[in-house]
Amino acid sequence: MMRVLLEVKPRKKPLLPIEAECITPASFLEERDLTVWKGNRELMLSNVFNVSVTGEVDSVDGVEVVLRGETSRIKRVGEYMEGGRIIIEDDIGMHCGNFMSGGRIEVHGNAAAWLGREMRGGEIICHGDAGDYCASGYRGEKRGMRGGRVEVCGNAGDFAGEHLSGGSLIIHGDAGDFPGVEMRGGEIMIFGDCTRACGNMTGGRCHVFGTVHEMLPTFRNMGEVVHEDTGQVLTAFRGDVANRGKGNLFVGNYQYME
Amino acid sequence: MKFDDVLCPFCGCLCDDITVTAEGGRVTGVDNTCLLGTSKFLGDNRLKNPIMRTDDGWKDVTYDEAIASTLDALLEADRPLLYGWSGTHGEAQCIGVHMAELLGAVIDNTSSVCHGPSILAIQEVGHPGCTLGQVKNRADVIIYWGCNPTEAHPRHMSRYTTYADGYFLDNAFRDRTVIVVDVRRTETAELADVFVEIKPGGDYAVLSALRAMVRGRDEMIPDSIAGVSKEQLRHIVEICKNAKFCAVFFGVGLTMTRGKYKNVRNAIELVDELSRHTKATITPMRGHFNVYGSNEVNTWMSGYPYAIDFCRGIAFYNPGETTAVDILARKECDAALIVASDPAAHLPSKCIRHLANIPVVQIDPYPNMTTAFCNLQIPVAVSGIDAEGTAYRMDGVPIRLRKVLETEYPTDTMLLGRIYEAMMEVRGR
Amino acid sequence: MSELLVKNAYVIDPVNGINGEVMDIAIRDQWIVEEVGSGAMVIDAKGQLTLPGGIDSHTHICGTKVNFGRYMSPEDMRAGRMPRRGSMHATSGYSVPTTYGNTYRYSTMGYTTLLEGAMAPLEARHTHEEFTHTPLQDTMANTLFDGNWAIMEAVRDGDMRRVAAITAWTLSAVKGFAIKLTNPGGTEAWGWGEDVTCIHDQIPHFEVTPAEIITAMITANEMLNLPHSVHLHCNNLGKPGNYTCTLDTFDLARDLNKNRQTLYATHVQFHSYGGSSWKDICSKSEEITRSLNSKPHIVFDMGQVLFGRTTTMTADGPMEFNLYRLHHNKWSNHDVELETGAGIIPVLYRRSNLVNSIMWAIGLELALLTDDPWQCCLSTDSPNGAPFVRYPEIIAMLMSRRYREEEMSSVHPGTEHRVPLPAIDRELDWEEIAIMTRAAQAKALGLIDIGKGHLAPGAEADIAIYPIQIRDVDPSVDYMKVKEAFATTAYTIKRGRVVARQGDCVVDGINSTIWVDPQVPPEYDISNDPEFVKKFDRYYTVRMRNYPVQDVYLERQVCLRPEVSL
Amino acid sequence: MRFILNTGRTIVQGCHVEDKYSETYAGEVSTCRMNLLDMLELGVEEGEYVSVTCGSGSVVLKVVAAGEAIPCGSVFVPYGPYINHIMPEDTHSTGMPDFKSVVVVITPTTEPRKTLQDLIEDLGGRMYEIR
Repeated sequence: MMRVLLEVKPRKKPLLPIEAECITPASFLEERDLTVWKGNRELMLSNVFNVSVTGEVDSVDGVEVVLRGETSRIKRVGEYMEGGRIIIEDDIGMHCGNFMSGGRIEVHGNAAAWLGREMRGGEIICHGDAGDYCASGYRGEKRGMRGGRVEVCGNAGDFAGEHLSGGSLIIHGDAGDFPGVEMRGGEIMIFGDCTRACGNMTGGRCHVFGTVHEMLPTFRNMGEVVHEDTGQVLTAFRGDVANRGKGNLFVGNYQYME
Repeated sequence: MKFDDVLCPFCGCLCDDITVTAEGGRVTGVDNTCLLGTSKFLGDNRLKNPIMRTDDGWKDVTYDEAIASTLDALLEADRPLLYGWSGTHGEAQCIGVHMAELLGAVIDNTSSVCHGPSILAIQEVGHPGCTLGQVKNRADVIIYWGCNPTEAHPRHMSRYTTYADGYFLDNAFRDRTVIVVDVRRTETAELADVFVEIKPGGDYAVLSALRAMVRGRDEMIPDSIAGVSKEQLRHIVEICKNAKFCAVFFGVGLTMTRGKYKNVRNAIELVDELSRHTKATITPMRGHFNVYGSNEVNTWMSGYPYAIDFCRGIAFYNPGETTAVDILARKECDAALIVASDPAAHLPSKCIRHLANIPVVQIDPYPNMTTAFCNLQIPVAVSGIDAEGTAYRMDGVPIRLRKVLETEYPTDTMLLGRIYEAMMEVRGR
Repeated sequence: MSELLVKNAYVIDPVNGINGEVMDIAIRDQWIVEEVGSGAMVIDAKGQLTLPGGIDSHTHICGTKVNFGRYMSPEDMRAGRMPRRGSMHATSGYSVPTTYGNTYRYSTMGYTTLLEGAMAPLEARHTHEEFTHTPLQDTMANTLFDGNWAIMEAVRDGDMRRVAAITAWTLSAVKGFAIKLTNPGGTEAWGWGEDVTCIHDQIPHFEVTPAEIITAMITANEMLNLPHSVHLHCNNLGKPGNYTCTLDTFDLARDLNKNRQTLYATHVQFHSYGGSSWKDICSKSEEITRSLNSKPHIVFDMGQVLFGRTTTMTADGPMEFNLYRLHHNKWSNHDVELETGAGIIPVLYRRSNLVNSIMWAIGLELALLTDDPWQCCLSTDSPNGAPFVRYPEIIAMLMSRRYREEEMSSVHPGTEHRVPLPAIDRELDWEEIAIMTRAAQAKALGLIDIGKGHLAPGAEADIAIYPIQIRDVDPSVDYMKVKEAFATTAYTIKRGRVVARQGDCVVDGINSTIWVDPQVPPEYDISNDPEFVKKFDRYYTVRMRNYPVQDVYLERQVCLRPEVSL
Repeated sequence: MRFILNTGRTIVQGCHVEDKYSETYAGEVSTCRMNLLDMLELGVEEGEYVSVTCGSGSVVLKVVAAGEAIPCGSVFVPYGPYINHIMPEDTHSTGMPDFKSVVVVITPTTEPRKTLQDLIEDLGGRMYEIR
């Protein structure tokens, strides 16, 4: 077991974002200089963090990276991560876990936008709220998240699971506008409320146990079903008919606009 | 002196049939312009020379001092923002991109608060469009959705649509059906054959319903959507499907409401669906006369139309993260260069507060709201009046801006060129 | 004055009949000369393969639809990003790179001259703006006439002089290089959402057929004595069974010019399909090349397809719409008033897909079954068949049967029954490759006289030195070495200066744009013709005065002024 | 009362974008156009003032009667520094804030409308006196 503790040092311009895609468990297995970027300046990792490493391992799965301090402006942590663990004690900046394919990220505070963008595998747990575009895709790309699991204990912002094509996204609180928009596969579970769920979906399954406000008129009502795990009665919809969609949307309550 | 076929440097119509009379270093008369164009040509409120903010007011400085001060502000910054660009010509915009690349800056243009969402939509589904002459010569159905040309693009209807002569139309005005969709009864709506009044925020749902209805899924659509009756929607579907050529124009009514690019995407996909039945096109009503040019220039230079972050040397693009409003509101830049636009008049106040707290250089011919928030303003020649250069009309047609006045002011190209050269001296090649 | 001496070059220069001689090349300023002084800078080529600079006679690099390909595809842009480095600007993009991406990648592959395949006259200024930012190659633009109203009307009236006069004025106004016809008539029909199926369909409202347009433009081309011939993208692209349309179109061309072909057919791969549907599509490369072998007055380019992700873009709007209906990905279309159209969609060519595999085979077959390499230009119709950076792969496959067999084993298994490729033994040699990548292009475009595509004294000093000793390499076996060598030059010399070295571009450069200004007598100056002017004013949305591309857009230019016979 | 606020271009605003320190510009971009019925309900007359409030603050604007052109429940304000004083900066990570279809609360007020100079100074700017 190797434990890497990264404690943020006080910063002169604390609001300027830091890009730190080098923070992955695998990076600390090799002996190499790690650098991060503050705007257009490249800095040593140790310029921004107090770095302490304890223990030794030979496999990435034994590495645990802990981020401590004001990390809400640190971007791209855990990008392309393949194994091991990252624990973020407070909030985390944008693009945490981009392209992640294995391992586990745990965020104890809130996560900014694009949490787990284009994720392939592994697991992200966010104990606070997640920003917009949680578990989504890249601009212009047909497929967003393809595999793995993202669980948000608080609320998620708008466009959660946009272009989702595999894996699962679980939101315990509310989701914002357009969760599952353009989704084509995979699964979304929303335990709270949201608006305009699954616009233009073509495939996949989405459950909203609360209320969908501004329910879109182009989903075909297929009648009521009992959800196996919770026993809750949900209304089943199929759509989006605007687009020959074959997606399944199950909702606790729904209201059309007006 | 009289100049014919001059371009109007105001809106995205980029009318090129203006007659301008100039005497004694001033424009004294214009013909063929709309009110917006007239006010621009006849306006006379230029800043006389560079001005710099001091502890207790403003002082005049020379161009040399201004350039030196600009260099200091931008070269020292860790994350400079270069914003604006839609009110200048393409040649200057090119230098802007090179400058962003050299500085490691973020470069964004005003489309991020105009048709940026339309670009995001196009990046998801593409854009079935055409030049405006196609519409003028062929279109028998015109739809204006979420736009108000009578106030924002006053000659659009007479040059390109409703009232324009067309090769394939005997009587353009009589032969065209005009549909206006909006949340209020605008003056444009008064000119329509069919006006669809929609509840604010209801565009997406209505567009989805129309798509389903064009596909023959009429039976599942509820009787009323966002205040629009199914009957009226059915009527519109009939008009569109029976059209020979259906041209949709949309404005910031779609891009500025909740859902943003998803509204536009839905409109584009409606046009895709209609294309299976008839000829259909869609065109965003671009605002500034060369905002589209800025997107074009950015794209061939950097690969992306706007919101490009060169901080890491490579071009990174992610509107929502690398767009001006987000960067300013989150206080993520530490200096700004504003060129040919007025963010302090058009961005939310939180963004402007950040501008007030960082070094800001503005390059613009006129005193404007941003003047009050910059440390330095450098006046330049006005593109299309005393500076030449390329501008791209809302449909992508590039035309060369003409020059009707001689001037002492440097053009944007000259001034930015000098700043860029000086930066190269410092940063090296 | 600057002087450069390239020593010990192993030269293949097909135009001058040199096929593998070790020699020195003397350069003064931008020209190749007999000899230079002792103070000249010396590059030791060390016996490496030295060819005239590469010429691409059909590629899409600059202009409205190319830029729209970038604009709509951030996912493609992030695939090829490089930071600013030395004298190189930042680049983005894989299948549709930024202008700097294009110019650097072509330059490091030894290419020094590029023909943009399609420019809409109304939007020509855009193409020229992008040319300015493509500094390491000389550039020229095919100018679209496929749906030009004034020309269709003149063709209908049978007035060939008027056709020529309109063509001359337009080429000169927009600073274009050659006549391009893309799905002639089809792009006008697409203005109504329709298309033409082949050369004898009537075009709605204009009472002419594609065949009449093609024939008239070939005639006008010769009347204007243009350096290049008509450059034709045939009707009915990409449809099963279209080869008969292609053969019929080839039959329209007569041998009218003793210096060059009278018809250039582009991306013929896309026009060589048999069968009646996607289910029974098959290769008709044998029929097509049989026709070409008997018609030395037709030159073509391959339009090779390679597997992978790319973007398709063409003025052929209706074709792109059909493609969109197959792929269901994003679709852009851009019709241009009174002139032409354009469509763009991203595609992914898969080995596991039978149709894609057949397309791949046909391109290679066309090159291997054409007897005379001077008739066949190597191309992918970049980026339509594949991005140009993959040319080295095509070269290696044409030179190695073994490589082709290896590739064949991983394509769709149904392919071999529908294509003749497995039975073709031919392996092209170095000289044939040199012809198909520069000499044939120079001849077909009519550029030899201005010093392109060869290395004799008087030629422009555009030279590519590839890091390979061809006497030590058997391309049929060492095809990977061939591929590697053609991917990155040891030196690319442009206009007498080293512009690229082992993959790095080392100067900023300024391109020259080559355009034609036919010397039309005043009585045929169409811009004085009241009828032409009246229609222009009434139906275009741009004033006639604002239409021509101003000189300022061409920082450096070569204007060819052919004497016309009207 | 709750209203849906839309902002947008007007001819007068457009004619003065290069003349922003003019009285006409400030006058135009500090108007709030309402349906007559809403004015009745709110108890305001044309030319009187209202305070418009949303998440990020309040601004005082002058009421203009818009007849039937604006439906009940909606108001329209021309783009400019007045209304942007209160527009929310959240872009939902799209780059574009909500400039249209924003929920606001409107109450009649006797407070004066701020001058441009006040607005500028509130935000930390400094007026430039045109010579």
